[in-house]
Amino acid sequence: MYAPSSVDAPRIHTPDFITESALTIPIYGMLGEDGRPYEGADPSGVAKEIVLAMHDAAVFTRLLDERMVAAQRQGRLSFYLTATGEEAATVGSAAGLEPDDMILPQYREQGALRYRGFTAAQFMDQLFATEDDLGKGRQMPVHYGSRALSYMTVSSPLATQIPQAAGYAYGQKLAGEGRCSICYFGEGAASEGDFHAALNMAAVIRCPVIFFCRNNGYAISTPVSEQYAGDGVAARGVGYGVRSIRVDGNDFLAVYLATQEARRQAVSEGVPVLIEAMTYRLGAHSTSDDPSGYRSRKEEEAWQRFDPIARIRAFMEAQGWWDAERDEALRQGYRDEILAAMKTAEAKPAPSLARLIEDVYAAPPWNLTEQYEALREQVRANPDAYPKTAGRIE
Amino acid sequence: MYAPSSVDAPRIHTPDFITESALTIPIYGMLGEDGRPYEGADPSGVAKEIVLAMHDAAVFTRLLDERMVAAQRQGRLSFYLTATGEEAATVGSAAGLEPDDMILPQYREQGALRYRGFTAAQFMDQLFATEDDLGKGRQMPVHYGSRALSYMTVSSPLATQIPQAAGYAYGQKLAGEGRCSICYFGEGAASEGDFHAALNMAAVIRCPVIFFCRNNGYAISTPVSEQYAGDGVAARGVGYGVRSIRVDGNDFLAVYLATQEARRQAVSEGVPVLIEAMTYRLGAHSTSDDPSGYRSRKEEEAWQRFDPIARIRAFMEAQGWWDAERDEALRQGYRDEILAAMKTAEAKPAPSLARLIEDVYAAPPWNLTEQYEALREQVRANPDAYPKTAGRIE
Amino acid sequence: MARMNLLQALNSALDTAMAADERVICFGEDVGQFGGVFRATSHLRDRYGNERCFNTPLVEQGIIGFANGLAAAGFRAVAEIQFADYIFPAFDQIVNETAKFRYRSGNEFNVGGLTIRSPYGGGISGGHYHSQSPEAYFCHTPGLKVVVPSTPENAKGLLLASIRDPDPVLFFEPKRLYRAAVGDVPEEDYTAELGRAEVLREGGDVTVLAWGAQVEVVTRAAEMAAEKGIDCEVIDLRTLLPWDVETVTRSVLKTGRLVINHEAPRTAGFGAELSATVQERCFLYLESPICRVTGLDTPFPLAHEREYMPDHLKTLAAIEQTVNF
Amino acid sequence: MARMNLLQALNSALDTAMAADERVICFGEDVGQFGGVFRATSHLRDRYGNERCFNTPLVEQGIIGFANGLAAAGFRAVAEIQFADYIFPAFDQIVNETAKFRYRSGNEFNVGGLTIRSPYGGGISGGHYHSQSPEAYFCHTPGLKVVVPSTPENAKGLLLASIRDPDPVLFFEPKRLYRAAVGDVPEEDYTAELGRAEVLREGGDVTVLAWGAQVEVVTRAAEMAAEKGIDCEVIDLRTLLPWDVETVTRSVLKTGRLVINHEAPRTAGFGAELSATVQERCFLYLESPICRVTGLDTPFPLAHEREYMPDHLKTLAAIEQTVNF
Ligand SMILES: Cc1ncc(C[n+]2csc(CCOP(=O)(O)OP(=O)(O)O)c2C)c(N)n1
Ligand SMILES: Cc1ncc(C[n+]2csc(CCOP(=O)(O)OP(=O)(O)O)c2C)c(N)n1
Ligand SMILES: [Mg+2]
Ligand SMILES: [Mg+2]
Repeated sequence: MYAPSSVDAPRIHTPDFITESALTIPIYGMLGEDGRPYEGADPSGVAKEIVLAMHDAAVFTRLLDERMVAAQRQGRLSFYLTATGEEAATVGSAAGLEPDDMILPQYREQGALRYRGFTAAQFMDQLFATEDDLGKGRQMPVHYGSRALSYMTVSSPLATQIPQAAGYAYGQKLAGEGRCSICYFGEGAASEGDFHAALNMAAVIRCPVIFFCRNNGYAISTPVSEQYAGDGVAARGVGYGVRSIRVDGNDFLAVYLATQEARRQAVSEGVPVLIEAMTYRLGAHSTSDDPSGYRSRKEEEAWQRFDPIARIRAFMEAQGWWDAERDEALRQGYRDEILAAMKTAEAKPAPSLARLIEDVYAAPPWNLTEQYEALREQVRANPDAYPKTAGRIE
Repeated sequence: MYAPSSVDAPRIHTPDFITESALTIPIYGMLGEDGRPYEGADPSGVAKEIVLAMHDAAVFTRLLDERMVAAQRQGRLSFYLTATGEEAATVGSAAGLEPDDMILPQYREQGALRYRGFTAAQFMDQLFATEDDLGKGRQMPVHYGSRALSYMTVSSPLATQIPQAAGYAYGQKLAGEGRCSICYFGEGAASEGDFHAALNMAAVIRCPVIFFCRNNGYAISTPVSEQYAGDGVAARGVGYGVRSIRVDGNDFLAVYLATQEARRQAVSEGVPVLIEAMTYRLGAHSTSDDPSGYRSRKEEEAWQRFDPIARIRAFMEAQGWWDAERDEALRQGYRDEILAAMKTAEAKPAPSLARLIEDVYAAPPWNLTEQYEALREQVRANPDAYPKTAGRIE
Repeated sequence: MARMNLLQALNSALDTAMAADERVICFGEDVGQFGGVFRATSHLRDRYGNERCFNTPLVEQGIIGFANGLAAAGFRAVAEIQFADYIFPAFDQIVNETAKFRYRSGNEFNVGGLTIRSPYGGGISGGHYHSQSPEAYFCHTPGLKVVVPSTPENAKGLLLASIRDPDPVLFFEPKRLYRAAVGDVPEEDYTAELGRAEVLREGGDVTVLAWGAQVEVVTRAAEMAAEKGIDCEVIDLRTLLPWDVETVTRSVLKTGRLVINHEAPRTAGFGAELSATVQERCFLYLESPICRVTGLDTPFPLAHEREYMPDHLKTLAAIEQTVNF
Repeated sequence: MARMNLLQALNSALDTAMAADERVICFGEDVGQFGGVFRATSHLRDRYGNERCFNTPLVEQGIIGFANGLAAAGFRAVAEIQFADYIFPAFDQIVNETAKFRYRSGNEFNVGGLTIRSPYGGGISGGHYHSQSPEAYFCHTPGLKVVVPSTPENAKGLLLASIRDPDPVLFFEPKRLYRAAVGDVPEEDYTAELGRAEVLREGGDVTVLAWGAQVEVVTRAAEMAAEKGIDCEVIDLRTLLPWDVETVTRSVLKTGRLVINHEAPRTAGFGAELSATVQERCFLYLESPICRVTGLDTPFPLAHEREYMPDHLKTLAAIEQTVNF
């Protein structure tokens, strides 16, 4: 029975308002700035292979980001978006999952995708919209997706994936195969109505989903001080009855362990969990952006010091798992691989014209068939105007 | 500078999730179930005239509700919706404001409107969509509105008024006249994305608005246990950095004093405040609803005991401000007035045909003018088919 | 066969779908224990359990977001939006997500299992927000299918077909007919093909086209026209996206005249598309302008609902005008 | 007069409006210090303070909800939606609230002071979600005005008129022209009348109609047609709701032929309404079917953007086909 007036909530007789100071949210961290474990932090739960694999994926995407920003500046690519500085958040969390847990990304989670095994060639096919792109060349660069890797295709409208993750996870629960979903989003996207819908629904309907917020300080030019007035995103979880944790998002070990624990609770109890990873977007929002218009070099430099890759490398070296030589070999190998893959992709043709009307529906209805026929004639009649497709019309 | 990793938030080194038990929200109450002030509750801050005026408005709307439900059953009215049991929440809060503060209602706040002075005739003109309805007969019954009384016209889509209240209040702040807005909504509506948008925006942009949630246990058939999993709506305020209070919504004094204090803070500091009033929808959702399909008589009866009017009456009688005779006189007077107003309204004509195309725009464009001309001919040619308007076409 | 009203037919369709396939999941505001405010989901929770038929919190954008995710996971999500007037908070999830899911992923993922049911339309004294006919908004959105039944019998068949269709479907239910339309409905499992219009009445003078609750209205007008010696061909469109251009143009090529009726406001309503396409294809055969009988370009009114509606009288007048052009 | 590109003209309009009336308030995602991702609101925060030009949190439904409230309070709220593709989360606030505010209250309240600015359209390699042209959705919504400029000069005049108009206006900015279109723009305060189309080129053979960025495309097609001896009358619609039926029908009564061009998908695009209405009014004068040159009925693609777009070549082909019907 619903009877709040009679529940044993404490009574007060003066109108005292509660404020955010009613709630203190600590930060969960394993590694200090220098990469050394905090006192009381026990890193032994993270296997060596996991650490190496996380570092590997992080280095790959860091190099990919560098290469593609350069490619965009050279005019070889229309658009790109780096995750520089956020690798611990995305790779560390992916590592904390099982490989067939579903990932619903925002767009800055190439680290998670790489951890799952997306190849340099696959990245390039998407970025250059080649005929081998799994997305058939239909979306802007960085809108990756792969069913084989349980990585839902990126969609630009912000926050739409958050309630979708609740629904997907509910399906996983019904299917009873012990899987869960993770949903990434920025602290900016967490202002959208879909965020609210998702957390509340997931809590009420009991969906095994990990809501993973990358709080990187900015939504394009908008700093968190103009995004919210409360204590970040983790503080909201409590209101929804969703267990929440704030974690140092530049600390691979903490992100990994928090995600692993979140997964355990989500799957075993069938409930949602919220993780807020505090990090920083070291680069521009995207290649269309120039941060000098809204933040200081000084601030950026201050954050360089928390570089997650440097911290995990220091940790690895202290453990005797890594050294400069191995590091250079890894990097050079990836640099070469990435460059070669880019050249290959650049040389590939675009998807054929027929792709344009496929997949709107399972089968094209009359209007699309007719429009395609007319277009084919149009391209045939004006091959110079449509160089991407004119050469190979079916 | 944004640097969460370096702020002095406490650090933890095990992944411990926080839950809703991290936050305890007490209930602010002045009067016990029997209408006697709690120990430690000081009712002297509420003037006798205010108490009498609140009681008066509550009794009026209680009787209006009774009369109109009967009228709907008799087939005299298409639809009605009572606020029975929630009078303390709506009237008490309206009493805590200044008369020219803006009210943005959901739809169950006839108590607040009556407190502002809406007359029996005005209620009836809206309910019967007469030619004198301020809303020109365009909306369903209970969609009241009055610029003179600073009561924004009711709109059925839930929660849309919540971000609007933030914007309205921001305008009041810019105008600098020391006014604020109050926005009413149900705990069901608080699940909508617009709620989230509103609270976050109001907090960030600093809007002097009181968000007033009537938590009456149900959204049509849906109990709060299927609406949210956290600790009600007040617990969310903290996450937005909005000061919040939970109040016994069936206690006129507590609601009044909480609203008065909320108003003081909103206006003097230019910030939003959230009030969650715990109450119960004693009647059906509307005349289209039958609660026996989803809740027990027993539960309803248990809540009868908290009837806010009975409690305030006991308080008034204990103060020597009220007695059975005065009560009966008040009630009989209102019964007569309401019945007479209803009969008058029933006899009034509908708004004239021209109203149909007015106010879509400030001035009707060509398409509406043409459509109106054609319609006028149509009505002229078939007067029997359009009895409401055929008699008096301009 | 059983006598059913349109609501019962829909309930029977849902029941049939859930019995046949355990991946069919129904949810929305008040659809659980209560069975929906119109009772379309009555008894389903009792029969199939709370896991497969449940209440959601009150948030349309969440309902459809959740439904998109559930459908992407391979389920047949049947989401109810309590009134079509309240579908707009979910517009982004429908237009930017549902409609583009398969295309944008290159068919790596799809939400073909999604069906969105929602009561639409006027004639119930519902004013602005319990009367709207928003179909045209969705018809401008490639990737969606839009279906509107008109009788208990086709309601069941079309809903079953929609739930099983490989594409996401918006299924708008004419609530004015929920209890008013009664007819024989097969109790067994059957589907009605999507994308097919139905010729309800053959005639040679003028084609009259409608969908949903307006089918009854134009049928009545056609009967009145018959008394005046005008021989109408009446078509029930049933699926709006993709619509049955063949049946419609075949009819207009024969009659040379077309009257389209819909409740939504005229400007940019779906009647405009039908008119534009038909004149493109039947230009030389048209003997009079294609005529639209529609709601006015106003919000849906209350006191003047009758005046607003494209009723049989206005339709009859349009038929006569078209024939006598 | 000054040389300005379209963005600068818009910035000049906002500056002019804010200088003239302190009740003009500009806000949206990134519009404050940064001046908007396209820089349309550059310098406004510095000039008029953070109270009158500010960033909002990232929530379109909140931005328009807030804007509705601010406009209801008597302000001239100028809300930016960063891309028209992201206007859909605000669809409910626009369609159910903005559009119906005055009507439903019997004019007790109105949000006439609201202007929603948003860059729309393709041609910038933006794929699905940075390319859409959603104007038709709003044109089906009585209570809204919909305006689309095509040059720096009319952009400034139309935006100033929109901000001051007593009705809420959706102002869609052709982002492909933001920097590409450069022209002479008066530095002073002036307005261009809403609801008026502009005849850009007179001709007797066929009327060619477009708005926004497509005006340039059809003008180019008309020039190519001229070389082939076809004399096009080119009309820039400028306001889509309410549209200038008089100018358009006058032209078609003269030419007997009409080609409509828009970027949005064909089905139920605004071209359908124009076609339907023109054939109703010009039936006996039409010498060939009204022809639509539009985007395809697909989500907006990336790799095949060129193929998708209703370019000058497709327009030219349609002109020839229409004239040679
Ligand atoms: C619904 C919607 N509104 C606006 C945008 C434009 N936009 C793209 S990214 C972005 C900022 C997102 O910030 P955040 O969520 O913090 O993620 P981050 O970029 O920091 O990783 C904006 C406003 C969008 N993509 N979708
Ligand atoms: C956007 C929207 N969705 C659904 C509805 C239908 N509806 C009307 S009232 C209601 C329940 C509201 O519950 P609550 O907010 O708790 O207010 P209460 O009726 O309890 O006062 C619903 C679902 C609506 N009016 N608007
Ligand atoms: Mg961010
Ligand atoms: Mg309620």
